[in-house]
Amino acid sequence: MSDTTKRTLLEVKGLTMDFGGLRAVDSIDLTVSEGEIAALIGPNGAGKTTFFNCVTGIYTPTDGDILIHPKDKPTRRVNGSKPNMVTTLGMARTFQNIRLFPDMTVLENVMIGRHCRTKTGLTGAILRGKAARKEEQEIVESSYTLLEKVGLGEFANEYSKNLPYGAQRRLEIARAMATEPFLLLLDEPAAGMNPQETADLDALICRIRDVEKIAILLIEHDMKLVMNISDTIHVMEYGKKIATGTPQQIKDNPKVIEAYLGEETEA
Amino acid sequence: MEYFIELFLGGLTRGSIYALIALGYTMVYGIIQLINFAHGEIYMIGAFVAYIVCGVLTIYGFHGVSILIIAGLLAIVYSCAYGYTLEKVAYRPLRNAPRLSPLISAIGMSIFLQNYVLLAQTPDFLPFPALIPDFEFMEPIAHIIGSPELVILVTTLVTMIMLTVLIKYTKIGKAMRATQQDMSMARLVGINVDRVISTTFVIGSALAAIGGVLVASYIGQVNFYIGFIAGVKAFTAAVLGGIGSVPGAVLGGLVLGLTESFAAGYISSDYEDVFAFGLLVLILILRPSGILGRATKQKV
Amino acid sequence: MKNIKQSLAVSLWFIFLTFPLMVVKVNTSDQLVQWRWMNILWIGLATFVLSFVWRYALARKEARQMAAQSGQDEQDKPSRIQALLEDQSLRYKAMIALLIFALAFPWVFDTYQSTIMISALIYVVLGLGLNITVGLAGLLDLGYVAFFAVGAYSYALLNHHFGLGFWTILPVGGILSCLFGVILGFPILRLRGDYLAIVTLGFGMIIKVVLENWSDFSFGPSGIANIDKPGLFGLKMDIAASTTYIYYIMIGLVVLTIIVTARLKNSRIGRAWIALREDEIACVAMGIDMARTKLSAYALGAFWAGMVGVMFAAKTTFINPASFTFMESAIILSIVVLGGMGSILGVILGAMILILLPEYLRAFSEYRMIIFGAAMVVMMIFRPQGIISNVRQKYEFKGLKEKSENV
Amino acid sequence: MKRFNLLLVALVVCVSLASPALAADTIKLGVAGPHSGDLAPYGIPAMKAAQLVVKKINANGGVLGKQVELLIQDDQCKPEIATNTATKLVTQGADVVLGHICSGATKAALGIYKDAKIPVMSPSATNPGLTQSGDYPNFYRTIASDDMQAKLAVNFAIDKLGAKKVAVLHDKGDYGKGFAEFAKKFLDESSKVKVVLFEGITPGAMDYSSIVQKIRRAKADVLIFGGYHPEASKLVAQMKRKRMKTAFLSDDGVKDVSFIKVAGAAAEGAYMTGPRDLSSIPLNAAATAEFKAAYGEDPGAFFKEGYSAALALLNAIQKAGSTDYAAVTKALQTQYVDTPVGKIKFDGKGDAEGVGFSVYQVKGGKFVELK
Repeated sequence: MSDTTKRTLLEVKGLTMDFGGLRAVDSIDLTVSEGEIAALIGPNGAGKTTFFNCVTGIYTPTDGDILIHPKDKPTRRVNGSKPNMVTTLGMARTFQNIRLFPDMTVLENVMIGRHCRTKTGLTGAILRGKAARKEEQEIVESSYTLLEKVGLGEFANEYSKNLPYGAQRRLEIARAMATEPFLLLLDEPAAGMNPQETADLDALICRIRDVEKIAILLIEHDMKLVMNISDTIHVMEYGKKIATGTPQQIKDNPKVIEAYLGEETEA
Repeated sequence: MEYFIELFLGGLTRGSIYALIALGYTMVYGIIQLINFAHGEIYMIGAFVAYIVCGVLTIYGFHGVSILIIAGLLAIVYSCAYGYTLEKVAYRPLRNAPRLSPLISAIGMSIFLQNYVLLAQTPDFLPFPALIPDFEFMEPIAHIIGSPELVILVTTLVTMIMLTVLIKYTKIGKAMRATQQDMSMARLVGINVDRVISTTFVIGSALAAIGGVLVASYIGQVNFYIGFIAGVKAFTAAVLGGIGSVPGAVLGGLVLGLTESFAAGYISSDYEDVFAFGLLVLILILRPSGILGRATKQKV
Repeated sequence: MKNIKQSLAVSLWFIFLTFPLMVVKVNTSDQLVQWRWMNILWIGLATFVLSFVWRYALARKEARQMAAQSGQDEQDKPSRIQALLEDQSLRYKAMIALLIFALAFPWVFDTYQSTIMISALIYVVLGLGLNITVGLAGLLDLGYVAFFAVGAYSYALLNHHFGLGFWTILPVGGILSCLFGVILGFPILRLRGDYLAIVTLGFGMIIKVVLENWSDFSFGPSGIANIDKPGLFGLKMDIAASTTYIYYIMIGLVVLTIIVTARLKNSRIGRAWIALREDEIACVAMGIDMARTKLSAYALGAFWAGMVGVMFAAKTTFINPASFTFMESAIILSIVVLGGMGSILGVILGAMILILLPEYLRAFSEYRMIIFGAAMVVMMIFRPQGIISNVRQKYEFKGLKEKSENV
Repeated sequence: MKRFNLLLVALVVCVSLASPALAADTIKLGVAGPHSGDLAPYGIPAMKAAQLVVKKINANGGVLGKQVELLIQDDQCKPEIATNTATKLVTQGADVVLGHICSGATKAALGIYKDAKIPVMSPSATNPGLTQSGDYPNFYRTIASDDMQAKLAVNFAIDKLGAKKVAVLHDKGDYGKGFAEFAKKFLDESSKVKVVLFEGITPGAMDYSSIVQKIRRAKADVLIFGGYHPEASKLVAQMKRKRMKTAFLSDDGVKDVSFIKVAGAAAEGAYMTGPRDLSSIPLNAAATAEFKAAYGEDPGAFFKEGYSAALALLNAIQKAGSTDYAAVTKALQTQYVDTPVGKIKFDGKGDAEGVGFSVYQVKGGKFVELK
């Protein structure tokens, strides 16, 4: 599998986002291809999460193009699309500060993810016809399968607020996967995890790419994890992209060392 | 033109009372994100205490200005005491409860206080003495603006200035602003958050009491129910201006008062409340966090 | 000893607090002051005793919270009532018993009891309807009574002008109300939490003002009288018979509401509502259309209010704008919150308690509202989750069961 | 099993609550009206009147040799509660009902009494439709209806005050708006005056300065207001403050001592319609004295109407010789009875013959009847 044969899934061109006078993201270009794990790194406040928010429709970018190329469907520009549209089109995300639905069970959290792929309406829900019951059964089963995949099967009926921290992060991933995305955007999935949990996460992310065939774009501060699993790394600083390359290239890039790794050694 | 000026001054008078009460809502909301539904009742209690004190003093032979001062002061003292107790009893135990709980508690407190006054005193309307004298020099323009209106406008202005100074320059003011920005951070830097919250209630109550006494002596009557209507309107004003913002509450009060006055004057008072709430909806559609409210981008 | 001192301080404070209002009563026209010194004693004694109870209750509540924090399991352990509720067989038995009781009610008790029960049932449906909007979707609505008014007036007006019957209008009233919900819902979709609260409160007031002023349409404040009671194949019924008939229609409506809301709660739509309540941003990021979900919650909540509004007009045979005040909205909201947000059983209990209790407390009618207000506060402080807290459905799987049994 | 026991207990409690008091052989007089809440001042005097009447009649041997029993029910003036109280009175076996107080509540309750064939007499519900629509054959009242009041007020404004331009305001309420609409109708019928303003004011609003300015701009020489005294006293106070000379003319809802107390000096010179002065009727003086002796204060609103209604109802039963609906109806419509509001009987629609209104003016802090 050489790079040329891979289909591009997400193509961002010249993305810019201003907050008042502050330019949080400054003409960023970035692509993610099929079967790829891409990482977006950079010091705190570099504009990574803002970039995510623009791509997933939570913010409307000031300038630039966000194009997605879903399989078997025409290319679409998603600037300013509502977040739910973006998710329906096939890009799902997790959040930096976990945003689960605390008073719903673990299973129900995942079932929410199935929402945009199912269609029982009000009448269906009230009458509970055959089609509605079948779909409900399908939702429960597929959600449970996903839970098992992230290793949370036994907690299915717990309230999500009662899960340990690491499990909550994994649940967020399962919930995002339930929307059947072709690209998964993970915002600091390893934050707050202990080494063992991080190692599990490492394996999980790779499994998602390899088994589920979902490409991944992730923001992460844990360099070990990033270097381990990424195919491509993009580095941001002060809203600008300063480097792109394989882990090895990034490690050797003097600009990156100065901007990012340099800072870390000082810290 | 004269008609316009009359309506304008009428609206300004009404608006400044709204503003005085709205400040209480906005300050409390700014700090603990609670719609203090019972705030209108504090205003009513202020007016009622003033009525009782006036009655007693008049009967025991006091005169004029001394009554005004004593009644005003006692109204403020009691309103503050009620505001303080209200927070301690009905809201403090709910500091970490689900968001709707304190609101329901506030509605309950509002019903409680209304009926408390009804039972302890009377459901009737009572005559409130005209504490504000008619000034000689106002007589030529009395048909445009009377002495009470003038006193209301001046008092409100002075109160606002004092409040601004308090918030901007005093230690407790700074603590209040810090708590508003970030409660846990304020606690970390050694601010006694509980005391700040209590103080906020006390200040808000004092403002409401001033409003209550002014209104009661302006329109000449008190009743246990006056707090509810004034409270709803003042709360509307606070939201209009951007809840949580002190200048917003003042602006919202004035805008609301003027809108009502002009709507009643030029269109019809049949739909006075419709105009008030229509304006609110309109402004919130255009600016979801009110005129001066900061658009708080939720952190994602 | 310390406690006594503290309570003494509390009671002194309250004596001070209540002094002008409780002790002094002036009669300005006759220049008389009435000093009711005895009240000091009562206030002092009552607050002294109450402060002990209060402290004890608060301490217990705190202890419970501490326990819950230290051991997570403690928190999960459902209360005894909840454990009872989850027992399937018992639940069915209880449901059947309740249904039999409900059906036998008009034959056991007199007509007056049935009328009271109809009132309570009307509030049950209102509570369940508002529960969709507030309890499930988390959209605070302080003007819910507006939809109730829409339903009541649709029946009253259509009946008055066109002689349309109850059964025709029952769904029409619901649907009209529903449309109203959507129309009102649109402009306020962007608003959050407390802003929503004040705008809905405004809507409630606007509806009332319009009904009062637009006399050509609504007959103004004098209202509409002689609305037809529900008909049964043109049979003529006396009060007792028609009350019983309305009672059974109401029971039917309540059962329908319960079934529908229970099904919705655990459906795709219901989950979307709850997700919206829990976290709006995460909810849309999971592909849920916020506008649609919010509007559907609004419209469905309004639907029940409309239906039961028709019922209300048919029961009282007279309506005027004075029946649709903010107080009603506040009472319905209290039913939902006191009963337990999102919990169907809780809301039913809440409605029964809030509506029936005052009926049977007529002896204390003067003190009814003050007790009502105080109860709301006390309830929120000591049981903020309501009488019965909401429990999510549990799903069972092959494989999972054995696993959990082994653990 | 424990649960079922609990249910059983609940059942027993309910039954015991529900079972009506064992019916003794008495004449049952139902009394319904607002006895709690903010409207209680309008309902309690009539209730106390009924208590006084019943006490006196029972002391004198009762009606038809039976003691009279009072069934008192609070309707809070709310239509939906009024239907419940009406049902309760019907199930308790009330023979006649004195009430309700508010027109809305009365309308809502009447259907139930009608079905149960119970005559109802209100001391205070003045809505014209109650008698004129013909929908409520079982309804009577000891007070005249609003349109009579409005007619009187309008004639007074035109003939005595020489009004050319009239402003008509109301409080958007059932009573006030009804009165104002009738006033407007009668004014429009006359060619001598023009209605320059017809508007509703918001009860409980903080002030009425804009509307007062509006009246001034319209140069109205008379203001006719339909509503109650709290709004009226605010209006007159603000008009005085604006140094306006517009005459203030209002309805019976304003003719309440509270109006003079609250509005004080501003009330001087205000006109209002009210039931004819009855102080010359000996029974009226006696009833008032009775009330004062019992409660130590002046009776409030609708006391004498309530007293009269209780007398009229019980008298009709006495004259009819039974509590039979038809017989009582006949007695009410044919037999004159002496009451504090005069010697009355009722016409076919239910209005009392011989009850009327006069115009009053506030002079020296008192209501003075203008002849």
